[in-house]
Amino acid sequence: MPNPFSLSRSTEGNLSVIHLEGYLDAHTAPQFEHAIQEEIDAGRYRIIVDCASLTYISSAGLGVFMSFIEEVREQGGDIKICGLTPKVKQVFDILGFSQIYDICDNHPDAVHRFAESPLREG
Amino acid sequence: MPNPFSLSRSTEGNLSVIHLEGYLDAHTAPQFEHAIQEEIDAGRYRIIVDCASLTYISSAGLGVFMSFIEEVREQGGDIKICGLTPKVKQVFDILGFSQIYDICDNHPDAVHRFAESPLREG
Amino acid sequence: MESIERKFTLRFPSSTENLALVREFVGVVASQAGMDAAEVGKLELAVDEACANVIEHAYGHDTSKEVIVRANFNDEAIHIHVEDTGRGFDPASVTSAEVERLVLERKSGGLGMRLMKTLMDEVRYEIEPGLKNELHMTKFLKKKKSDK
Amino acid sequence: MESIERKFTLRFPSSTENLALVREFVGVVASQAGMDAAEVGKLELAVDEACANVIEHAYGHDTSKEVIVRANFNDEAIHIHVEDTGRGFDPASVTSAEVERLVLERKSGGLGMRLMKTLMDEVRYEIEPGLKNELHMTKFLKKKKSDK
Ligand SMILES: Nc1ncnc2c1ncn2[C@@H]1O[C@H](COP(=O)(O)OP(=O)(O)O)[C@@H](O)[C@H]1O
Ligand SMILES: Nc1ncnc2c1ncn2[C@@H]1O[C@H](COP(=O)(O)OP(=O)(O)O)[C@@H](O)[C@H]1O
Repeated sequence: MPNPFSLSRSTEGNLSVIHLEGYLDAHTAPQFEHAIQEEIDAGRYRIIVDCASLTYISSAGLGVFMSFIEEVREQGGDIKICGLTPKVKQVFDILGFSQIYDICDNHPDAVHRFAESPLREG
Repeated sequence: MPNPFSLSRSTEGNLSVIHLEGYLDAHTAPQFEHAIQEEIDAGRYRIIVDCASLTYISSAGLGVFMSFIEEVREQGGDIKICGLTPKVKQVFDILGFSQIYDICDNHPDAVHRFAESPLREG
Repeated sequence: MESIERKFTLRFPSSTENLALVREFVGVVASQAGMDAAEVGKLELAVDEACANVIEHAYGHDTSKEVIVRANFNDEAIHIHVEDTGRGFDPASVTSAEVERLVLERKSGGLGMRLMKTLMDEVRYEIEPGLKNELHMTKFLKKKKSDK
Repeated sequence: MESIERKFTLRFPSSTENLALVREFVGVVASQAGMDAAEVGKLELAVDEACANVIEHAYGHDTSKEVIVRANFNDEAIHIHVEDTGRGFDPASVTSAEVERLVLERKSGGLGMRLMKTLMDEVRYEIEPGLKNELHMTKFLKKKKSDK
């Protein structure tokens, strides 16, 4: 297939960055879910999901964002989404995700947003 | 589809260059056939086919090379093939085309080969 | 001029691994039908959602089962049929919750059918549990100026 | 352990336009069967040649006809079946000429069946003209060290 899925993780200070690449569908969403779950288990609630290389998302991928956001915000953290391509952004918009999530243009913007609200409560 | 077919043509002195891109199969081979026919109709028998961007070839594509080479060589010209990727080269090799055609590593090599044998006879 | 119907069928084992193949298949057919890249993307998503539901809900991830996707088009529309012989369900009983509520309830699902209905012009189920469940979806094609 | 058979089917209108789709289809199935990129490429080529022959020779470019490609695999091999209801032919009567001779005769064809036989481990036709013509091709899979 042209765009297999891959996921990489890094930390920047107290921020966790998950970089998604390729397609996020019902087949690959469990890997993403697992990655977020590990951050939460490690007590890391300030998460940036970088979607600059994400070429496709279905509801299974959106469901991962949906199921964790409350818990993360309760703990004073957030999931900031950055780098959405127009194609992927459109799916977020259709489902009204743009109202619920903090969607940033790019990675530096997402870092800034965390800096602005160091103790954001859910 | 990931690699649609396209073809572009240029001239370099008395050489005609046909640059192939994407896939050459039974669907796209007629375009290639048409391009070579036009060169021949214009009395241009020194032809370089640059395959550096060719991702796929089937027997329909090979058949175009096969049907014109005698005529071109009879007229003192040649069809020189350059830039074959390993995948495409393999198909040439399987069918013994490498013995019949002058296959050059790259575009400059093909130009040199024509310079070496300015009046090659079939 | 009579509008010719072009018919394509893909049958595959019921596994999420094959959703990428389904999208490729739909993408090629939709491109041939004359859809632009944005429309093709939406159709791929709708059919992905339909097949993901069959794989997960109708067949409960039993990979020995088969999913059938038909994609037919003419000058007016592209028709998608997704067929399974699984559990079936009552589509009318599925109420589509607001994303806000799904978030509060920490749900990871419940968006698929809404997406399908938003993306397609027609969505209709014919359910015969264990025998044949069919989902019919239609997307009308934009008329081109160049068409007669 | 029993070797599970994975079965895929693609049906499409008889047009060379669809050969790219056939290659995508075969490519995805072959990758799932564990073939490496070079083997996948060869299988795509063999099936392309088979389908191009059906489109051109069996159906004479009548795009209202349907071509069926089945791709099944288990741990040992990948099996390809190409089915048509067209003209049919006697495969035994096709003698494969040397490329040198085809070149001298300025032929643009005559390479397809040779490629198929070179690329595949088994190639076998079952011909019933106008009813059902089937081509069966097999490629055995390389055993992986990690396999039980
Ligand atoms: N093809 C199907 N077969 C059986 N049940 C289905 C099917 N499609 C949907 N459903 C039922 O409808 C519910 C809502 O589906 P959907 O909106 O796609 O969300 P999700 O699949 O994420 O739960 C599913 O949870 C399931 O109970
Ligand atoms: N599926 C088929 N149906 C009918 N005739 C066929 C079929 N496949 C091959 N043939 C016949 O066998 C000949 C040789 O085929 P092939 O080696 O593929 O070369 P080509 O297709 O380029 O002529 C064809 O010209 C055709 O007459």
